[in-house]
Amino acid sequence: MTETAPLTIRYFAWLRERVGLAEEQLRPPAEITTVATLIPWLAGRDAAHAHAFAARATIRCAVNQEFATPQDRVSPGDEIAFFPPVTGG
Amino acid sequence: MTETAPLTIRYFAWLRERVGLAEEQLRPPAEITTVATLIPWLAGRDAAHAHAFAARATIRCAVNQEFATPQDRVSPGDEIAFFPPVTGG
Amino acid sequence: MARVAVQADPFDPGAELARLLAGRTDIGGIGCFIGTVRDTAEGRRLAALTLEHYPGMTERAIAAIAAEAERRWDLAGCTVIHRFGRLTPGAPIVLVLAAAAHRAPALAATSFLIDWLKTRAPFWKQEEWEDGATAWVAAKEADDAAAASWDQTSPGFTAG
Amino acid sequence: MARVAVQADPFDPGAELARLLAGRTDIGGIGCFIGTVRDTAEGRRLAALTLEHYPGMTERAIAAIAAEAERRWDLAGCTVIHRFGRLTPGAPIVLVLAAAAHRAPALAATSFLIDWLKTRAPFWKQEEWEDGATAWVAAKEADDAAAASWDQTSPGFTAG
Repeated sequence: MTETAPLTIRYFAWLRERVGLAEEQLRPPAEITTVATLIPWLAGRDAAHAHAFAARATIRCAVNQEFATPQDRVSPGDEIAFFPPVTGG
Repeated sequence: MTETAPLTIRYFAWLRERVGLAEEQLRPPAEITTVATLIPWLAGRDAAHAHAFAARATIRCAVNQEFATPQDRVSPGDEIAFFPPVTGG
Repeated sequence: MARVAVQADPFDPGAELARLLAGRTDIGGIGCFIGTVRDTAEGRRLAALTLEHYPGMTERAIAAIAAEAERRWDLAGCTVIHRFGRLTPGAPIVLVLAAAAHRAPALAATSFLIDWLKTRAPFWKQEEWEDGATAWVAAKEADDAAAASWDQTSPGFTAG
Repeated sequence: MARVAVQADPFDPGAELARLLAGRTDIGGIGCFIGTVRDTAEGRRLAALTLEHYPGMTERAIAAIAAEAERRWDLAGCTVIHRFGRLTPGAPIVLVLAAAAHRAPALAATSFLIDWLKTRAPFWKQEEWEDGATAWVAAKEADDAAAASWDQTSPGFTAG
């Protein structure tokens, strides 16, 4: 039996600081198929993740380095990033 | 009896080419007191001036190096310039 | 094709301009914007600004923004260079150049590029004040409004 | 106070930018525009562009335009350099720089300065085509409209 590829989850700015990690490899259960379902699963991992995802309205997401919406799909092997609204320029 | 100071009349771009002069010193009669009265007096000097001032709607003027209107006054010693609409930048 | 660079090092605006213009005689106007670190933020003295970014996505996002500018205006070329890392007051952060046959598209594309960079390129600024305290800069509603003025589409999305 | 120069020689945009920024930490954005000689005009190949100007009045007019920009926006500095004489395709004609604490006034002032320079600074362009023919460039209605968009006042007057 082959194991599915993990998700690479990346965090930036204050999300990175709150989670305490810049990146982690995770295999969520099969029913996690969208950004919208991934977020509460991540938030439920521990207190640090819960704190990071508490202010959901100010969290943005990218799937495979493209800005994503809550409805966007999440598949094994994808790179999913969470971060605050961008402030470059 | 003291002679009044002449006007310095300057021409630029195609006005300069049509008049055939970049600059001339002139003493118009006392009744020439505005840009509006100076123009027909200059146009009446010779064929070159008449040709230069023929397209009056496209001629702009400056008095003492400030953009002027037909109503602006012209006094002895003033520097009066005539030119087409500007095309710098 | 736009020239895009994301780097810690300073950039040389004169050299970038020369590079954009080299051998070109079809350009009538070049618009340019340079963003620099200001020494105050909300009345407090700033010691430094640290820019974090998302390597890989940043270059893709900037290239997409530049491609959108090239789709909207007939540009002879454009350049976007954005720095990351710790920058002190007076340091240049970002360079935008847009060249076109006429000034209107060059200037419009320059404004568009910096407005979209502010809201669509994955950079985050952390302010470091003179007393040593730090804070992440919050996105400005004014920036979202400026970016949105170029389009009907929203510049981001809410995950929650 | 703005830096204004009217000269036959080329200018160095990088050096002008460095001069504007030197020792400053209160600047957040610098807008810039550079106008260059294009090799075509109405489909004909251009050999050169000769710019005539009104020495004395030119400097005064540009200083007045820059002062108006400084009155309308809170600028940290601005620079206008305009060349005259015979310039060949690819050559830079004009440099505008406007620095401010934020990008919006810097970019707005840059657009304003070039729009007003086009309609209020006493320069006249003569085109010289590859076949040797020459013609004075007529003022563009689009330029008048762009300049007028900044104000209710007319950019010129009709003498006749």
